[in-house]
Amino acid sequence: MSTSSIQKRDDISIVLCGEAGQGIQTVEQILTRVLKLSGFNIIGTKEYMSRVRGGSNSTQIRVSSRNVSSAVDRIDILIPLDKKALQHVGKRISPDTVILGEKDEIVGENDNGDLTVIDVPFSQIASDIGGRVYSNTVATGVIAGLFKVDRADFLNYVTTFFSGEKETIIEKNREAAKKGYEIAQELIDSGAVDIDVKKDPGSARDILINGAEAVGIGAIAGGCNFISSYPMSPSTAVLVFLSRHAEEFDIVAEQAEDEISAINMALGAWYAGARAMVTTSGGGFALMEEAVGLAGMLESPVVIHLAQRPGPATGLPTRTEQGDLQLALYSGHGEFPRIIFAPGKLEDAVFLSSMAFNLADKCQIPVFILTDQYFMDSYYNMPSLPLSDTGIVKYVVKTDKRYKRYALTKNGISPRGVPGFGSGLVSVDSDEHDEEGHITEDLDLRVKMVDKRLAKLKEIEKDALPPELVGRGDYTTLIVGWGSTYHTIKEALGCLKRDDVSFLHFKQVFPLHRTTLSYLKKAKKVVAIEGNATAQFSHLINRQTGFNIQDKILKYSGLQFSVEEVVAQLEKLL
Amino acid sequence: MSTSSIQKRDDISIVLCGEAGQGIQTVEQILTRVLKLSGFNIIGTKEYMSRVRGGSNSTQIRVSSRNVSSAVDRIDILIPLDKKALQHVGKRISPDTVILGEKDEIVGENDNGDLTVIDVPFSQIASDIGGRVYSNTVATGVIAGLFKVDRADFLNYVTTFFSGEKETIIEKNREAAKKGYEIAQELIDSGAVDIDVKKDPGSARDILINGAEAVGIGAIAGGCNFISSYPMSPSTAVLVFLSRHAEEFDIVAEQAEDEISAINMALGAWYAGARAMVTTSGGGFALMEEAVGLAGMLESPVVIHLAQRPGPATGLPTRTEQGDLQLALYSGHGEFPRIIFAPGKLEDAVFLSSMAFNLADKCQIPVFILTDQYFMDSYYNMPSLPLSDTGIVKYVVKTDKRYKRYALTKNGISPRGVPGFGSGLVSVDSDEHDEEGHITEDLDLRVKMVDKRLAKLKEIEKDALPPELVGRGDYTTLIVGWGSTYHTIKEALGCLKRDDVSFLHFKQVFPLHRTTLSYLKKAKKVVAIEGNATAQFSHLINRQTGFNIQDKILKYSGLQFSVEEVVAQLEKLL
Amino acid sequence: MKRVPFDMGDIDIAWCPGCGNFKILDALKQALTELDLDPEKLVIVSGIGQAAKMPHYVRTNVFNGLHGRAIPAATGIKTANPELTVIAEGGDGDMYGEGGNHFLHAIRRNSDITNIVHNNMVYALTKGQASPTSTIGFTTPVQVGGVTEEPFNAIAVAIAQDASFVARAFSGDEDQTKDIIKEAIAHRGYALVDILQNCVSFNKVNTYQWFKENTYYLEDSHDPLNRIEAFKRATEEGKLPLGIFYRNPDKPCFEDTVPAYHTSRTPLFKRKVDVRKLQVLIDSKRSG
Amino acid sequence: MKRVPFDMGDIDIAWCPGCGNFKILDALKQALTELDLDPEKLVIVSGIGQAAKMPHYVRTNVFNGLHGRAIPAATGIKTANPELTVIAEGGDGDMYGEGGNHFLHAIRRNSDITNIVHNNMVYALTKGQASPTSTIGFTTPVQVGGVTEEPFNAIAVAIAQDASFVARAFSGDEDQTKDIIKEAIAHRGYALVDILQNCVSFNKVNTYQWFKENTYYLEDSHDPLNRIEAFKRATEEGKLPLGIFYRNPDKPCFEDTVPAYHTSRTPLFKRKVDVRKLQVLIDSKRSG
Ligand SMILES: Cc1ncc(C[n+]2csc(CCOP(=O)(O)OP(=O)(O)O)c2C)c(N)n1
Ligand SMILES: Cc1ncc(C[n+]2csc(CCOP(=O)(O)OP(=O)(O)O)c2C)c(N)n1
Ligand code: SF4
Ligand code: SF4
Ligand SMILES: [Mg+2]
Ligand SMILES: [Mg+2]
Repeated sequence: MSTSSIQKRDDISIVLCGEAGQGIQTVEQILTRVLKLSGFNIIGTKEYMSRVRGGSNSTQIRVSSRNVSSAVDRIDILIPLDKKALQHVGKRISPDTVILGEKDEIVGENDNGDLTVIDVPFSQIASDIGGRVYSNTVATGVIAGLFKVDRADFLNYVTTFFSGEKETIIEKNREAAKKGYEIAQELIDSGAVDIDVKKDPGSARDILINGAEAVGIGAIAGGCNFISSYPMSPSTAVLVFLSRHAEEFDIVAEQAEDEISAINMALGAWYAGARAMVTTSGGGFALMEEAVGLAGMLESPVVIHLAQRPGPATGLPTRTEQGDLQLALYSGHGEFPRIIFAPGKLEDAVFLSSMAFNLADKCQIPVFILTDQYFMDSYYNMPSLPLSDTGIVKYVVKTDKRYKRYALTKNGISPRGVPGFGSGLVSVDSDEHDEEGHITEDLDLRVKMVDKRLAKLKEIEKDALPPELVGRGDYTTLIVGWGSTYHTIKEALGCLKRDDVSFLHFKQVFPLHRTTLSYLKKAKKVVAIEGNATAQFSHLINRQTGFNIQDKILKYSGLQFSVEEVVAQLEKLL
Repeated sequence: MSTSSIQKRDDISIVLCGEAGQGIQTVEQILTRVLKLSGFNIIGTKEYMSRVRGGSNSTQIRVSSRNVSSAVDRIDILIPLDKKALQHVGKRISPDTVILGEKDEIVGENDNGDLTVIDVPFSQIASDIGGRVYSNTVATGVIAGLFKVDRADFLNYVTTFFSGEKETIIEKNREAAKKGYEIAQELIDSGAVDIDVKKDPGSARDILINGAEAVGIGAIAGGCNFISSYPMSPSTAVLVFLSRHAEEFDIVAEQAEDEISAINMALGAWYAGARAMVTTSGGGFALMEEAVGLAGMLESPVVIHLAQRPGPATGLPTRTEQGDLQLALYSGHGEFPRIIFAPGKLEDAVFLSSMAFNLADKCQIPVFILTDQYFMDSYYNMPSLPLSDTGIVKYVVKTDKRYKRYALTKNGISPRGVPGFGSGLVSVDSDEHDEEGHITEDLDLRVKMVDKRLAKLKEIEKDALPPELVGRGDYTTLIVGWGSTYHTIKEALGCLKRDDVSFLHFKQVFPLHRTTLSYLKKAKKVVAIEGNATAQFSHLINRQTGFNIQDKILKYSGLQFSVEEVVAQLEKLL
Repeated sequence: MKRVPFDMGDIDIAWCPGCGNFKILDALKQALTELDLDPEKLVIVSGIGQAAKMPHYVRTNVFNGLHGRAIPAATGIKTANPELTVIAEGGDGDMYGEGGNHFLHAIRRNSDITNIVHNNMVYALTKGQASPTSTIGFTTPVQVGGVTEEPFNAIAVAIAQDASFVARAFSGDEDQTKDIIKEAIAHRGYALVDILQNCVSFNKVNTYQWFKENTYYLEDSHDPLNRIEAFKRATEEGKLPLGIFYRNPDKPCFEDTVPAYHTSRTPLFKRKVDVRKLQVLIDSKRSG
Repeated sequence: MKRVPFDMGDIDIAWCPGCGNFKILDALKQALTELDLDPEKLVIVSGIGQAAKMPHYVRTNVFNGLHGRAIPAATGIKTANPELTVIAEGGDGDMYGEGGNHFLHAIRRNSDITNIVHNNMVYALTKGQASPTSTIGFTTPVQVGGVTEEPFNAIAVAIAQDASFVARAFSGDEDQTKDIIKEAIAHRGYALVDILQNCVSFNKVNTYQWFKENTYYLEDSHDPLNRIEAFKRATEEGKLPLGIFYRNPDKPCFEDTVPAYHTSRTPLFKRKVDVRKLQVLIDSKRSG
């Protein structure tokens, strides 16, 4: 048994693995909070099956002194909660992995002697306290202890966490936590484990949020006051977040009977002056497409959060993929402009979600926020949120008697009135219409109206956000990525240690910023990294810039890229 | 008044224009049939508003000795049925246009003396016979007379046409027809009009069908025995055609409660061994997209007839456009192969619709037939239909006990069984699944299944139909077109009289045939002609071949290109 | 002279001469006028179809959306601004065919919208296919052998779902139709007004005359608070009763259940985000 | 030993221990066995949800399609091959939420399919949001203030639409559930079996115990041919009746109305296109 690897590390990857319903989430929630509160940087990510009980799920918590925010394959400490766990994460276990668990019960037959196991009789201890349900809290205590979290702080947090429960349950959980903490101290004292990740004094005061919260907070910051949606993993978390805060922020949050209803409600709400969004995933979004076209025709703003998961059809409902870019880009029949954002950092998600409402309102178009399961479920700590960069700009005008909803203007944008605000009437129409918003069969006007709608694309292009260059400006190889892979590729780039390789990340994927082509042309070699099977973003780049990316690293297993994987694939290519 | 222009012509463009509900269709149906039966080539096209009564609609019937099959702007004979008619087709009237109509009633204030009007008091004559309703039949008689259709044949046809009506009504129509015929003879005798279009002896025996019938006949020839759809212009005609012939051909024809139901029924039907199709238009298709993804995942065949009309949203419901190519190409979330046909000739539609069923069955994918309003409503005569090139190839296998629906194979195609045929069980699943068709969360298998589904694209590419080159092989300029513009561009090319310009027409637009790039590269200049505002097919070509078409002629007014228009635009560009 | 604030003046109306829609239009405008509503504070929402062209012929705010989707759009509008009077209008195909699911759930949601359905028992705009309410035996170019399915009984389904206001009218009787519309608009909560309407072009079976002969008004003694009785009347064989079948005054209205309107009815567009609260929310993510 | 031809053997079932779905699975397999059905001639069609995983646990033909779309797929299957026994199965969200429009129209169409709905009054697979059948006051992470809308009464709506077979069961009573399923499958035409089912993970209100206490069987004297009586029982306050509420034996079955089956029941896949007739059709376009 060797612990040297862990001792040298300034970031530790802890993996909890067990069945759905076994309480991994409880362990995770307590641990991440207390670790952060005691000054560590925390990055949490997870992968799980589409079932409520059973199966094998895992959560990774990276505890680090560095500013990294991605998932790694490497497991430094594994806490297997059932027998299937070792199999489930099998490929990721190395001799350096410290397995904290019940040797007989859980590790058992899986061990050919090549595993580094620290036998902790979680269940036994828990049973002694009052039941196996407490074993998770024991495990929590062990980790807290190993990271030398202040004992009192830890126990206080446990008390707070269980404060909704009965007195005896709180007490037993405290006992379990204490017991775990003691075991850790024994392990440290005996030299079996010694962790020395440096604390970052700021972290304790940091904000800890996940992707879903980032989108939700951004939406509120952008003035969102209406969400209508139909549950669908992994997009539901945003509906849950805004529902929870609906009363506080005067938000109407309605679960619709289906996705079609959801988006048509949202369009109705915008028409009446609200700032509305929907949150959905691929299959649900497919049902919304007719109404995306309606938004195009009505020139209605709408914000669509599309959390991607592997398709086609139901596919892998709880997994991740970047497979719906083209779906969003070409959604809705007919031709009209749109904007597509794809946040890479949680901070981006806050900023972009808030921007989405302003831009939708300004340009009267659908604005997409493309995330995915990995992004929704990832969280890490950060000092602050970019709220100062945001701010609500409302474009609604007060109408007068002569108001015309579709007045022809040079940039294609007609001032948008809402019913009941001013003395004018507001008529919007899904048929081709005249300036007043009434059905027309005047085909010359039709052409003008198409031109008007498409003219807005120019306006939108002006506002396009530039891609972010990570690394030096004088690269010879350029890695291109978009959306949720930001941190992973960035960390992989760090591992590569090559000055000639840089990374260009797009958080706005449509329309592309005008500098895009010049970035690409500067490189001798361009490598696209995408979480899909057909390189959808590379196609989009080709379409928009004419640049053809030759080298691609694609993944479509349902799991996010790991840092190691990206490094290995890049090393092969470069 | 001059009739010289008409006299010299070997093809005459007759335009009937009036309100919806005024009976243009009756005139059109009788005229086209009797003209064809007496040996003329007939090409009919129409444009109309989205209303049942009123407005202004027009039908063009070209009567020709030549083999042309497209709409022209030019009007040789105009029969205005109401006052608005002259305004409606105003731009298309020249001094050479002979206007047959009631001078006072209809032409009236529109005439500044520059119009060539032959005053025929249709209403008066009709009233004398028994009511204004007969004026259309009088007009029919005039045209039949002008074209020297055999009088007895003509009157017989009129009798047959009205055979469902009461005896007196038939009699009065015959009278009206006779009266019209006589007027024509007077006009001829007086030298006011003299038409001398040569007859084509074959035409009389030719088939006369429109686009909707072509698709329907092709479907039956391809073994279609199930159609479930929801009415939507301009796609409904195919549902109507197959419903009318349902009993005859053992076809289940069901009008579903909505488009979602329609396509899910079709997928159920294929699963149980039927050959099913849906017919729809943009907005209705948008609602079907989730199920297109389901077809992708189930590896279910399905044939989708998508008759395009101008969008977004309701747009112009009775007009034409080529605006849904990208919608079809990227429809459904997730990644899976598909085929998209876009017939140019009516004969193509028969052949492609029948092929669609075989290819859908063979490759277990969605196959699209993209038409549009112009195509649906166009008709012309042709000697025969390409049925000999078609033939039904069924790929369903009889299952045995060990049957696995998704057996991994080299080309990605697993033999497809149906329930109740053989001793095996057939399990299809919209989740990611194992070879047996049961839900899986095995992510290695996921990758294999994605690869399997995408592997079929190679198979499909092998079967891709080549584009058709019209003109010489040693062109310097190449015009590129797809779908319904075939005849128009071909005729325009003829008018251009330039040996260095050829035309490449794609009836299969996805995947593209492997020869595509070499055709494009050979040209010094390539011009794409598309009926949309954003050059969707040019983008597709760029995506598939890397070739960037610079020059584009685009139209998106809701009307089809006319021959003159294409000629003029090309002359500007070349 | 009668005040007609909702009149559009001399416009081109795309309906056929003799169509029942004209009478519904007149009844509606009259109802709106008599209710003394403000055109600026009214929105008529529609889907697609002949009936759904209606809002273009009334001088007021218009949301002409997608086929089948008037109800969700209307719900969104009403919920975003409860000060507006909202009518969702369309045909039988629009509301009971394509939009059937929204119809079902609108009844449950009970948003304060008036749902006017022009029931001509046919898909008119698409030229005469059967609709969910077409009668058995009705032949069309698609239903060549005639309709075989029992017509959709919207009144019965609404009562089965305990809708808060359920009525049927006949376009031929402009005056009573107007009165029923007035009651429906005045009602707080979801109100269904299914209006039998003759289509002169595509329904040669259920003509004006047919409706005249096959309808009658519920007696004054009919108690609209009695659900079972209402159901009986909705499902009885023979002639179709007209009038208000059912009312449920106890159903909470959707907008009243929305927390944002618990203390104020201010439309959402007049409100501001409380940035201070947002900061508090964010800061709560520091400790918890 | 009992013959269990529909048993899958030792498979991993993704449901939670204690879930009512297990009993429905057992009841269904038993019903199929007692009806002596042939697994090769049966298809179970489902949407997406916990309930919709069902077909994967029965040894038979499976069509596991999209959320909410089991009914149209089942209709397509049955119509393409009437020799198959077809069951459309799923959850309350699947069938009454996303799939509500198909539910409405399946009743009208009356295709010979059995529609089994696992009604746990919650969206389970997506982790506990309200479903159309959730009871008033039910709180969830989305319905934080509790459900305010009256639960969807599928039984009443089906009766309002004159459905041909309408029943309710409770998963806790495996035996009666099995019998009801048997009757439903044996019935020719659309048959609704709404099965109350406890979800141990997300519905802590409508538990096994709650269902036990809040259900009872319709008396033997209940006449399922009496529509008004059935409606009364479907809408009565208090405990939920179980059993067969309503039957309409006179409704024509969809497949019987399809011309293709007027003279033969041969499945479509065994038929050939009559090329001669096609030629005649084409030739008719020469003269007319
Ligand atoms: C998604 C979609 N499907 C189909 C259509 C075509 N469509 C337009 S109106 C209509 C039906 C009209 O019937 P109804 O609602 O009864 O109105 P009516 O014309 O009879 O007044 C249909 C099917 C459409 N516009 N959109
Ligand atoms: C189009 C679409 N929308 C949403 C979902 C997500 N989804 C899966 S199951 C489900 C609801 C499940 O509830 P129910 O049908 O009652 O089944 P249960 O899990 O309770 O058995 C939802 C919303 C989906 N798969 N597809
Ligand atoms: S088609 Fe029928 S419903 Fe439409 S306007 Fe004409 S008469 Fe009225
Ligand atoms: S979540 Fe509920 S419905 Fe789903 S398996 Fe568990 S107990 Fe059953
Ligand atoms: Mg109608
Ligand atoms: Mg449920």
